[in-house]
Amino acid sequence: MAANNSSQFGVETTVLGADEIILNMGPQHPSTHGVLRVKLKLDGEKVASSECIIGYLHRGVEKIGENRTYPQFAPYVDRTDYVAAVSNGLGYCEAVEKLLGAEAPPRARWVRTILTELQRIASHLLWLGTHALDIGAITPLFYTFREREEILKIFEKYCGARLTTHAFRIGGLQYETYGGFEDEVRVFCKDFDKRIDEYEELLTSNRIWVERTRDIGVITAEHAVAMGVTGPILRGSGVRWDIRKAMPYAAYDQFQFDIPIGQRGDTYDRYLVRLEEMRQSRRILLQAVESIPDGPILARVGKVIKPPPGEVYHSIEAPKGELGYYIVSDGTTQPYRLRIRPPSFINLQALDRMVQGHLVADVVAIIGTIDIVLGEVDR
Amino acid sequence: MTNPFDILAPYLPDVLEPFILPLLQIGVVFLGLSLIVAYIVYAERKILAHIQVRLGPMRVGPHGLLQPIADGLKLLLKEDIIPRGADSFIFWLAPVISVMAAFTGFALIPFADNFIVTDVNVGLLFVIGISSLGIYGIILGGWSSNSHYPLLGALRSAAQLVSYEVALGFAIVSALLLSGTLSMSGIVKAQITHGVWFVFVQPVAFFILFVAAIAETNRNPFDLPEAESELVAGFHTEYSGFRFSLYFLGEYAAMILVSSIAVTLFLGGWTRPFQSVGWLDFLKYAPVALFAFCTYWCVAHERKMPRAPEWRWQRLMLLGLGGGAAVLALVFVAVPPVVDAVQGVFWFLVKVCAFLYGFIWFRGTFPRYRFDQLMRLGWHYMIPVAIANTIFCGVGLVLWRSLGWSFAGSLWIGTLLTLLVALLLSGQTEAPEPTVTRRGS
Amino acid sequence: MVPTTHYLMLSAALFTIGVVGVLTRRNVLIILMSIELILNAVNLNLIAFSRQLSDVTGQIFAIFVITVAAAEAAVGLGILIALFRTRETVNADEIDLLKG
Amino acid sequence: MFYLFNFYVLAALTVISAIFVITRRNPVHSVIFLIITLLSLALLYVQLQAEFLAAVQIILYIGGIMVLFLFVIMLVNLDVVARQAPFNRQWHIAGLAALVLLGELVAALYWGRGTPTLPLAPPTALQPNTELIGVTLFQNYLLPFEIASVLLLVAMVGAVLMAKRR
Repeated sequence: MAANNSSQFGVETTVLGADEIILNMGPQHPSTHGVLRVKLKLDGEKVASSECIIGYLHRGVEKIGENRTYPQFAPYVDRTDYVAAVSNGLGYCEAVEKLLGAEAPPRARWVRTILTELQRIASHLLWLGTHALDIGAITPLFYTFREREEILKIFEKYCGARLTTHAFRIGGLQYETYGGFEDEVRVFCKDFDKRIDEYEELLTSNRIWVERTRDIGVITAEHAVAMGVTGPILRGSGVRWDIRKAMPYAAYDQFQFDIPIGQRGDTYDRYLVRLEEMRQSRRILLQAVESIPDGPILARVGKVIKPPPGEVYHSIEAPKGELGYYIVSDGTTQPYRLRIRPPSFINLQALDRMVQGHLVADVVAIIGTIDIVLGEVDR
Repeated sequence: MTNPFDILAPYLPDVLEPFILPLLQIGVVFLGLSLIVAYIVYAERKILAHIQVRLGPMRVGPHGLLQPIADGLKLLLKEDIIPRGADSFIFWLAPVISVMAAFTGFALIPFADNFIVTDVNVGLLFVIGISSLGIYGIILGGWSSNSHYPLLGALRSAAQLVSYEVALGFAIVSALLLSGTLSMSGIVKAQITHGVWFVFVQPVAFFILFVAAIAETNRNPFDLPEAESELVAGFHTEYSGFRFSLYFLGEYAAMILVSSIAVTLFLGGWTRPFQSVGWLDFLKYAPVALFAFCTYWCVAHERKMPRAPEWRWQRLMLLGLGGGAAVLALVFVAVPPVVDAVQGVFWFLVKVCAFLYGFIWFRGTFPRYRFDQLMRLGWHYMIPVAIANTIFCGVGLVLWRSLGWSFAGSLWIGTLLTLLVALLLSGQTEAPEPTVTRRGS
Repeated sequence: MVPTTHYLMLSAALFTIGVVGVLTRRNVLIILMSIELILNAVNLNLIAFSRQLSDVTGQIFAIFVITVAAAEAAVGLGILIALFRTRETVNADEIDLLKG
Repeated sequence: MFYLFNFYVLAALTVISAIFVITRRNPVHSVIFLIITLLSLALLYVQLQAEFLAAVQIILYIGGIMVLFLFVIMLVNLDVVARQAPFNRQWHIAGLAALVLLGELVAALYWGRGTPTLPLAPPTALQPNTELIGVTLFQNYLLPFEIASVLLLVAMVGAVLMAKRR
């Protein structure tokens, strides 16, 4: 080839034997969703193995947490999975509440559930649009962003921010909901299932889409469990595990909803699982806005948050999987140790197993189906 | 109908006549095409935008009508970058080949009866041959960039083009068998003689030609050479400015060229729909209706525009366009020979535009094939079906010529046999299965 | 009109250039291209004579020559690829061993 | 007059680019010049009333065989080739031998010019070209045609076998 052994930002190939090539995708590559670098060892056309090289977006979020007071750190967690900031906030606030032994009042829990489910839908919509774009369908992106926009408008009206919301406070909510909040959620839910049908019309039975995703990136239930993979990927492989059901938090124990699971654990199943999850989220939303209780929105946690010494691990079902916060308190206003268990980071481990034996074009689809956010992988 | 350029013939010196008339035609075709290409890009952006619930270009001129000009100027004025280590001669040559291959083909396309730059008796072979030269623009551009993405894109593209050219060739053969000539205008005339467009007796060949045409022009769902999620922009990743615009021009001109070939071979070229049906003669006023609609559209949109002074130019422009269209419509009504003169070109362009709309529609709808899937589709499905179609088309022709069966009937027997083969072939590939994910409890 | 001799001259020149290429270049690819030049010189001869004798047979033979050229190119390039894979070279004078 | 002018332009183009084919160091350049040679030859064929062959030349040679060449050039490593000497060691002798050959050919043509040439056929003699070729090919030369198809098949199988990974 024209320039072997030349390394560029985008791609780098080295001819090893006549057959084995190392292809470097990223960190500046349009479909690695940020600054992921994947080193692929190719056996001819097929991927023999892969290696993820991460850390390009490392900001030391966990270390920052140890140098900030508990409330001060809350906005930082929004910057980990920046497309699902509300879920991050929920996980952190509940973890600190658990450490304090406090519990948010019912109204706060209900509002938290509504916002988190909206966030789940928004995150899945973003995933669907970009995943379809990776596979070459440009139109779904605009459809999904149309709906995501509605959700972001609700966030903006609620807390003034669209992306990095900092929606919750330790002990409950900072703000009371605005007038017409429930109605807006209701209006959103009213035609959202029709919108999902619209996406399905474009993709689900589209022969090219099926061919591109069916049996691509298969991961079996055993492997998924062994690797600690969570979220839609685990459920796509047929494991019915959802923390909202298994260890209910916020107000999830109050609502009826189903956990969709796949059978084959391939990209197509994960696609269907996520679509169904959006429908279930809509179901939760409809129940929640009907039953939202009145009352205070903030528990009495005091002005200065100073948890007793001890440690806590609290996890929630974020859109991408299990999001856990492990906090060690030494009795001061700052955590002694703070550790985030980000779903993307753990799920990304499965990439190597998923891409083996597939073609380079499939790697793009598989990275898309894992639904990683590099802010969360690198922290 | 006569060649509109022949009007000039008596005024020219005899020696120059054989040079000047073709040159004039070439000039008209070239300029017209460049304009059409510019506005095809605009149409693509607008149509895609409307498919994707957005507006598309709206700022430059009323409804973004001047956007192509702005884009062209921008591309012309951009810095011209040649990557280090690139082979500068080939880097310069490649886009030129791309454009030349696409534009030269038009010399053999009959836009109307007698409106053809040169009517060679092997015209069809020449068009196919020359348009296949476009592949050099792609391979050489990808290779000379001295970069990996362009190289991979170029190799993919070359493999794809070579594969689908086979299917394209077989699809063309059936039109050839029906008309018994390789001359482009002869093929249209054969369709007039038979009184039926070949698409109605050879639908499978038309379909294969259509799919192969999409693949040949690297359009979605076969746009792998430019798969942005995998190969950035494919073979023209390193190109910018004027050279990039040349590629752009060549790509869209190639789209129009393959559409023109398909229209000529299967959709009756310059003939209006149902030319043999007398009472549909009023259709010859379709250009009038089109321009009248343009006038209506312009006026209606001018009404909707804000009255603020900064909108004055936009409003004036729209009104001007509407007025121009109205004048044209009036001329068509008032002077019947003019309507007759534009008939051929009008219907030809209408059909080409319908084709191009299909191209754009697909782009807004389909995901992209993977490379091996694309190759499998080409070699395992398209080419066998195309070969079967050619054979059964021949069988149909024998039935017609030797046994005296009806033309359409015998060809439809061939088509049905082809469809049978296609069905057998598709039985081998896996049909999309029902969804397996069901809600649990 | 152009005398047929002119075409023959051109053909001779082309043939010779092809022969020079085959004899002097090291790169097998260029050698194959030179062979194409030689075959084209032959074609030009055939077609020129077909024109002069107004007999289409010359053109038929040119078609056969093109067929042979296609076959030659395919096999030649196939050999070249196989060769490059085992010997990492495309130079004709480095291929001097009988065992690979 | 026009035809003569055409001929000289095309002949010059053919010869010059043919020389470039065998002298360029970079095989890709060689391919491009070979394409130019083949194109101008195709145009000469048109002038010789062989439109069908011109089209075949463009489709098969330029659109097929040359693409194959380019493909192979991109598959094999060129960096090494570009740094090596382009000509082999005996190129002086080889060039001399080829020049002798040219001399011989020209001499033969020169001495043969006196022999009575056949009258040039009327320009329409080979028309309609495609039909004539088709009829002749399938009536008088059907067996060679079929043999050629077998040859192509063999070549195809051979090429696949050669290029296949072992």
